[in-house]
Amino acid sequence: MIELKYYLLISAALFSLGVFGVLTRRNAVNVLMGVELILNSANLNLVAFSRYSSSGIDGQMFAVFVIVVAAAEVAVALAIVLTLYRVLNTVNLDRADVLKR
Amino acid sequence: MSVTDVVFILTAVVTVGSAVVVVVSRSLIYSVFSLLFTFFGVAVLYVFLGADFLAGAQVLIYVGGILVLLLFGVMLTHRLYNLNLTTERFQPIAGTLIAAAVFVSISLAAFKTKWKLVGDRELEPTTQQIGEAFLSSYLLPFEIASVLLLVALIGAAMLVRRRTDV
Amino acid sequence: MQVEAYAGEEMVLNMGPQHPSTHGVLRLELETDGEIVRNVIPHIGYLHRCFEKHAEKVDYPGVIPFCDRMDYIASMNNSLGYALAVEKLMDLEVNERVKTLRVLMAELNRIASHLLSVGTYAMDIGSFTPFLHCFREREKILDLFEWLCGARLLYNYNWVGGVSHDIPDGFEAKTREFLGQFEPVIAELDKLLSYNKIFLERTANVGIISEEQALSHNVTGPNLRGSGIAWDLRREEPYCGYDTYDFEVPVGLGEYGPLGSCWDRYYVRVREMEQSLGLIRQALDRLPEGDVQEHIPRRVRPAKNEVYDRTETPRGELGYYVVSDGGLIPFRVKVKSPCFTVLSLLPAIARGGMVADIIAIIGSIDIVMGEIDR
Amino acid sequence: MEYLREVLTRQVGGYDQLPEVLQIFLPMLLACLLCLGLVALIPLIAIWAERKVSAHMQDRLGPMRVGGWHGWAQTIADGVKLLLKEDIIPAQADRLLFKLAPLVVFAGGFAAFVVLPFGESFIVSDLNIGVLYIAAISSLGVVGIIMAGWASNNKYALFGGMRAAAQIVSYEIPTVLAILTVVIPVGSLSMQEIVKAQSGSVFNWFIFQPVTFLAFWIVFLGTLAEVNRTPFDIPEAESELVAGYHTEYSGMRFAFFFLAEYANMFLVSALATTLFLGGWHGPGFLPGPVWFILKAMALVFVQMWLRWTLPRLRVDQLMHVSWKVLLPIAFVLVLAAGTLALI
Amino acid sequence: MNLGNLDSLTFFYPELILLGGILLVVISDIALKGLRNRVNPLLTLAALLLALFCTLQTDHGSAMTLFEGMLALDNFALFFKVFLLVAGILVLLGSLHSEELASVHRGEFHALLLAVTLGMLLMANSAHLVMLYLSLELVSLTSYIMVGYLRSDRLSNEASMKYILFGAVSTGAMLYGFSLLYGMTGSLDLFAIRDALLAQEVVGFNQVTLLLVVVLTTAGFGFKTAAVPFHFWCPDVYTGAPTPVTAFLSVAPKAAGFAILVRFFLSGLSQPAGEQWRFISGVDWPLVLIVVSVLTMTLGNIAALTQNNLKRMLAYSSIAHAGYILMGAVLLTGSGLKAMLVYLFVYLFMNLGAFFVVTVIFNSEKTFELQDYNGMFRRSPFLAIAMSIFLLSLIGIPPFAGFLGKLYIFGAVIDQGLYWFAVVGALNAAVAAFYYMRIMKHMILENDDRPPTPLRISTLNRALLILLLVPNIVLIVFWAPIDRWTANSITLFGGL
Amino acid sequence: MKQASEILQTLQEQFADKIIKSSQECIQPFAVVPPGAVAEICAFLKNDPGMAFDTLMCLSGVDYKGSKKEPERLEVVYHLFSMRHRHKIVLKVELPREDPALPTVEGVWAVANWHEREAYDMYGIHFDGHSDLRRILCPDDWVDYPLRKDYVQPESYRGMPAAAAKQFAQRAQEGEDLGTDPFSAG
Amino acid sequence: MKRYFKDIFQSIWTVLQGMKITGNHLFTRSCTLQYPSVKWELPERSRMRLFNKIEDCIGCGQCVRACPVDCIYMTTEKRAKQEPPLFAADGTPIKLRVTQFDIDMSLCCYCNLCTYPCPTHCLVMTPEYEFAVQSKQDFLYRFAKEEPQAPPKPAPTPRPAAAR
Repeated sequence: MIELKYYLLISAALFSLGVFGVLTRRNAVNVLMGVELILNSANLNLVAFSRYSSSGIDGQMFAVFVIVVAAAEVAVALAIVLTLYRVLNTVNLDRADVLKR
Repeated sequence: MSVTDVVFILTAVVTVGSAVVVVVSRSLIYSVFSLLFTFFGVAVLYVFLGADFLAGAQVLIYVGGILVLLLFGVMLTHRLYNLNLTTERFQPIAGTLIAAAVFVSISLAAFKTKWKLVGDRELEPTTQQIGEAFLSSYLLPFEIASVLLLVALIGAAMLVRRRTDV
Repeated sequence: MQVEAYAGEEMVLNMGPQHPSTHGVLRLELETDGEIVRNVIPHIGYLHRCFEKHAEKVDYPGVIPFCDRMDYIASMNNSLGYALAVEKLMDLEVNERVKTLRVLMAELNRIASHLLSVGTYAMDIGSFTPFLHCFREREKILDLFEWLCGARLLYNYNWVGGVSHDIPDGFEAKTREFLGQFEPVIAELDKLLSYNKIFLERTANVGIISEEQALSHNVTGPNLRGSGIAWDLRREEPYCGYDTYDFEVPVGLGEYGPLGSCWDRYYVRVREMEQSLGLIRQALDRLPEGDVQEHIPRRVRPAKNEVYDRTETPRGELGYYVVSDGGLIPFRVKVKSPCFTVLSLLPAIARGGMVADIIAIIGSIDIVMGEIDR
Repeated sequence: MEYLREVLTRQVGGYDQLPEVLQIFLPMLLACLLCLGLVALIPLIAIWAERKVSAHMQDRLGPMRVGGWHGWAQTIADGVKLLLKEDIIPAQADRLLFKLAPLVVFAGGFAAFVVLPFGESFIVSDLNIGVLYIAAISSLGVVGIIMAGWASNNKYALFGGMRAAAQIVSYEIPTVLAILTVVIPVGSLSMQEIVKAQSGSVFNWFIFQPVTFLAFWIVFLGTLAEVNRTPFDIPEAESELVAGYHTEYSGMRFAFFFLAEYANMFLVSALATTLFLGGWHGPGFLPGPVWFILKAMALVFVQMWLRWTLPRLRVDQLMHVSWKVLLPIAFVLVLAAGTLALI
Repeated sequence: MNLGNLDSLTFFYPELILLGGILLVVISDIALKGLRNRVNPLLTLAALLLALFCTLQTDHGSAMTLFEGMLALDNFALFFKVFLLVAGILVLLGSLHSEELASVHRGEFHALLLAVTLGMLLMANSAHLVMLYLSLELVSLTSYIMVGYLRSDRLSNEASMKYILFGAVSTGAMLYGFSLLYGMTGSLDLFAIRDALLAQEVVGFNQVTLLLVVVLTTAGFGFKTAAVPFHFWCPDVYTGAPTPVTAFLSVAPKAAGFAILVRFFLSGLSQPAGEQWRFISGVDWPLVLIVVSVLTMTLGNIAALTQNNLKRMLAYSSIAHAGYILMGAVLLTGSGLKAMLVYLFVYLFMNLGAFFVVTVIFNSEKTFELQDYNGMFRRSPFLAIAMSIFLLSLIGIPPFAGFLGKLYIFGAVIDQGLYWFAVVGALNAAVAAFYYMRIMKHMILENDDRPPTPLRISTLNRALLILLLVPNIVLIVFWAPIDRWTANSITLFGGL
Repeated sequence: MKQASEILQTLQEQFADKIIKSSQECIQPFAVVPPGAVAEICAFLKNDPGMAFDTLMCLSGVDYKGSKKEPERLEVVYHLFSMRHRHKIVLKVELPREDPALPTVEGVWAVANWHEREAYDMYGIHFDGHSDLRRILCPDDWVDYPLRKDYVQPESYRGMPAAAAKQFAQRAQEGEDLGTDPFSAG
Repeated sequence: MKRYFKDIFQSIWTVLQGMKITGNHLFTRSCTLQYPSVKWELPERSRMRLFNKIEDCIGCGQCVRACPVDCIYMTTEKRAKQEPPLFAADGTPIKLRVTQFDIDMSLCCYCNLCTYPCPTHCLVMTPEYEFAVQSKQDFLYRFAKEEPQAPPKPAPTPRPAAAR
């Protein structure tokens, strides 16, 4: 029987890696990958807690919704990235700088 | 150390290791493909946690949907036939420090916090429970999620359409 | 059109010279935007064998084997055009049997050529079985030719002033037998391919050649008739006594989409096979007696003159411009190839379509690179 | 797997004296080997059948020499040839991904065999999310295909890979929806449960019930598209894209793609058999697994039949079929199935 | 009272109407090719009005939860529902004659507007972490699309991309916070969470973890309310988005964000004790929020000082206003909450008004630059005066409604004895006055050489401006109903 | 349908000074026009409703070097046909062998584009105003114009032998031991 | 809407029709010829491999002139008066000794033009079609029986143009 804290450790690692990705990457798609890592870590937490900390399956339900929302979010994000790419020909966040005057 | 432990450790190493590749690799394509292993690793962890339906959904949606979308994003926003899909890095030191701080605080929390723990439960298939929950206590979220998907569909379709008229 | 939705990354795609569906060694430089083709630049010349230079080096009969090799799918028709041009240059009249045999062979060859065109077109669109069914039939025609003159593909049959062989015994019956069993094959092809919904969807809406484009680009043959213009040299400028035969000129009707689409061109070919069947029957029925070689001159030496003569090959009007200097070898032979002119139209009709449409268009205009590059 | 373990315990003396690790792993290993054997064997037969079917539909004979009777060993000979062939990796290719891609594609097809119910007890693992598992694991193939297309550094391959991915992703939706029409009345995602729900007379098979009859065709077409068969074979349309995503592959790696393609053909047929054709049920004179394989092979034959009859669609038409034809019908069917279930 | 799924539907009419509206708009956009440009706005307006009507009709009596505890229906939620629907209607009307949106097809815009309103209504009464997350995502996702609505416009795209990336990260962080909270309490229901936290003494390391939860969740709510330090996106997005969308974002999702913040922290992390709330021992989350509030208003105001682009300036100013509003929320008193509601209510009219003037001027001038507003008074006195009134109101100068908001807020703060907090707020208001006055100076005092050509304003826009002006002027006189309404509205389910 | 003589007559009337020569004796009557006027005349022939030459059947170059009966020159021959009236005419333009140039008729008949490219490729005739005058059959960097009578085949092209290798028979004649007598052997 | 269903119906119907046809062909006789166990039966006029019966060749060179691709090479020398008279099979006297008669089959275009002018019909095309060899130079068929004496300097290649 694996203890709860090991799952939390993995999740913490994923979360901080996600944060690292978000902070250090300048490519929109890459940032999205970081976000996916964060969402996965949260999901892992939810499922782990659902197993160890609650009697129901609330955590799993939450995770299902998170997965669905993540899919929708990525779809919209990529649509925006594509549109931006058409206008700018880059997805590098630093080059999307008209707004920074 | 039992067989389960070994498998668990392996999964954990693969999951975290590929996640490291995701955020460290300079090649976008490698990032995306190693994300595949992260997603799979998480799905296996779900299986460990007895969430079989969720594991299926994770693979189905993350690998079959999100990963493919990301791949499309990578390929459509670069010169398609250019192998050097690299990405510039930005403030690696600050990023490392912040991420390390986050990791330390959360893992401390993970180890030191007194989580609410209920007694050990028998692993049982959750598919049916999830289905029932969808139609009872989680009916409203279920419906709202569908509205959300509808909006995302409308929005994404609108954004990628090229012409201004329909 | 919703085709715009398939736009994506812009890139240059090099299709050919070695590519399964460019019908020989054609190279297309496609500027694509995702699945959409923004521009097509054809590069030809990969099969250039200096036909015209060769023709200035050998005597008049010696040009005929080279003519055969231009459009190797329809050799009978190619050499026929040259023979007729030189006969015109020499003011030579052949006898009726030769004329009838020439019509017979030209029409058999037309069927063989159209079978290949239709079959490979099916394969381009992704259907393999009709291709082999067509080839099965084509082989039967080639058997006949081999029986007739000993060669299956490059016949050297039409000579200046006559033909190389008279038909062997039993040829007539065998041909009739072929005609009888071939007719249902066309009906089967229609069911299997022509009216198949997927095939219609793929072809009936793409590669539209308008009437003006067709005329300005001198598009001829089935491609022209696919655009709804009933123009056939066999009827308009009869040679070999075609005016004495009874046949129709099928044209595209635009039944399943705009007029002049790939499907129309394809279907004109199918209908032309039926017409050729009728022509062959009539030719067999009349077949007058005579010596097929009686008018062959010992030495082909036309007087100084020049002629531009054109015939209707399966691919359209094949023109020979022969200039004679009064010597034994032609001074200049220039070939106006029907595929050459129609290929020059490709960029105009392919622009804005999808990559798959390029394949459909190339297949439908039925080019033979040997004739374009000469 | 439980069955296998039982058999081992019963038949092999001293099996229960083995260490626990081995007791768990041996049946796993054995099951894996069996699966691998199936994955290797079925494509061999299917490839030979495809050659023969296509040949006879085109009034040909097909391979006749190798092995004697109707060239039955031709595929084996070809396989040997492919294995011995030089393994070429294009100079500009991404070597790691280029090598990984065939394995990923193959693994996707192979892993799905685990839940196929060949017979009442002939199933490696009767997961209670069996159907979901198949849908999920088959998406692995998409990733592999894109990987192959991209790693080849060839425009045609990339084009093919992208097309394949778009196609598989969009056809997965109506397919999964249509599968739901079976899952709703059965009330389980387990493959065995679904088969058991069709026991009894032949008319208990889902194909003989109105809603699921239509659903069967949607599943059939959708899976046909997912395994890239004509008329949905645009990712490897040889007249457009040479060979699609495996243009640059040769030798053993190509063999992997080839095996995976035919294994997938069988897989989707087996899935349809399980869902609609009563799985291993059948008149008693033949054992269950035989019935199962026969039915699946019959569906494979229909796939071949279609391939050698039809031209292929264009990309936009392909999407049209999925989004505007199959999807609405699938939605209606799911609604109908739900209503029926409520009644 | 907890209602099941079917029983809840009776109290769910506004949301159902909006849902029906979305579907109708989508269908009419596909089906009515010729008429759709006329029908869609009417359909949208009808849906919003009908929803507003139903909301007003809803029973104000006992608070209850709907849908098996997913939603909490109380007066607090009802206030926000009314508020958000009014905002929706005003923005819809304001968008009709906007030149920015004239170039694009607007079928989806109306559907998205309805969807975002629906999401916000749900945000206002979510009482379950899943609903909290879903409604927040519904609003976010829709706003991302709305911000990027001008597809061919580079600014709009950039803004949208920044918005979605920041949004995704912050909601991800919030989600992680939620998951930790779930681990500590074993429940996703806000009230159950509170009970669980009360049941177990939050001691030892659990305090740190709870602080972590507060910080992470504040990221999510702070993102919606554009509070420092989660405000990065705000100026860029407000500048890039189409102006009607900016106006909408600066008011409605912000208000909904406050609603969700108040509900999460008050219902979930503190305990009602008479007039005063008591936060659950362990972590001093009000202090966190006070710091956030001070930072927010100071940073917003200081940054606004140097801006020359009016949209950007208003963006920073709206950050500052978020700080004022937050002042009320963190006091843990009824009067603080009430002050916050009053402030929000007047903020709706003054901020929308200011943005609307910008929209109208952009329609003919195609510019957001401050210099180009020179001589506006001579060209259209009406506009200049209206703008001045909105700006004065935003500063909080007495005869206008903004004063009322500031009065309540500072009153509530001083009541609690947080004098330094009030002083910071007042100082900020003084700074704000400076840049608001600058706009007025440009419009009224400065002239350029060009001959003053009169600005054309469409009748609809003029009427709407007057409609927005009226509350700004009269509220100060008729403050009693507002007072009563807000006083009534501070009752949260499971508290006070 | 007009006889060639009528067409030549009309041309003579329209472009009196620009028709250098016309001949009706040969099989296909032709008119020789100066290089400068060819585009103009072609445009007239296409657009005049009585003429309506809507197709350019063929455009050929001819090199008359080495002819026993003709003076040395390059010739461009236009074979025109009217689909509407079903009559035809031949136009000829005589050009010097050095630096031949004449205006393009691409704007009149689109098909002339490729025909002219071929004439350029084979004879080096420059068509002024042509939109895309590149070599068409030969590679872009081919030297010299192959169909000129004095063309000498280059030894190699880009390092590849271009001239045919020595024939086996010649090598055999020189004493090399090649070839078989397959019939006597078998 | 009507069109939508009509399209679906048409697709299904035409697909079924096609399947019926291919299904029928499954049971028709195949037209495959099992080469090489079954050989292709060639008609007598088949133009495959060239053969020269050198005994009958009078060395007139007509075939050399007729060949458009110059694949026949012939050198002759006058037979001395004192040599015994030779006659071809049809009685034509042979006055020239053919010292070299080479046909380069790798160049031959099978046009059959060389066989027509042959006065003694000694040059014929045979229906023999399996004549693959290992090396291209083996396609040089040398028909002259006597070894040609290597001339002191290479003789000029006979070309048709030069012949006239």
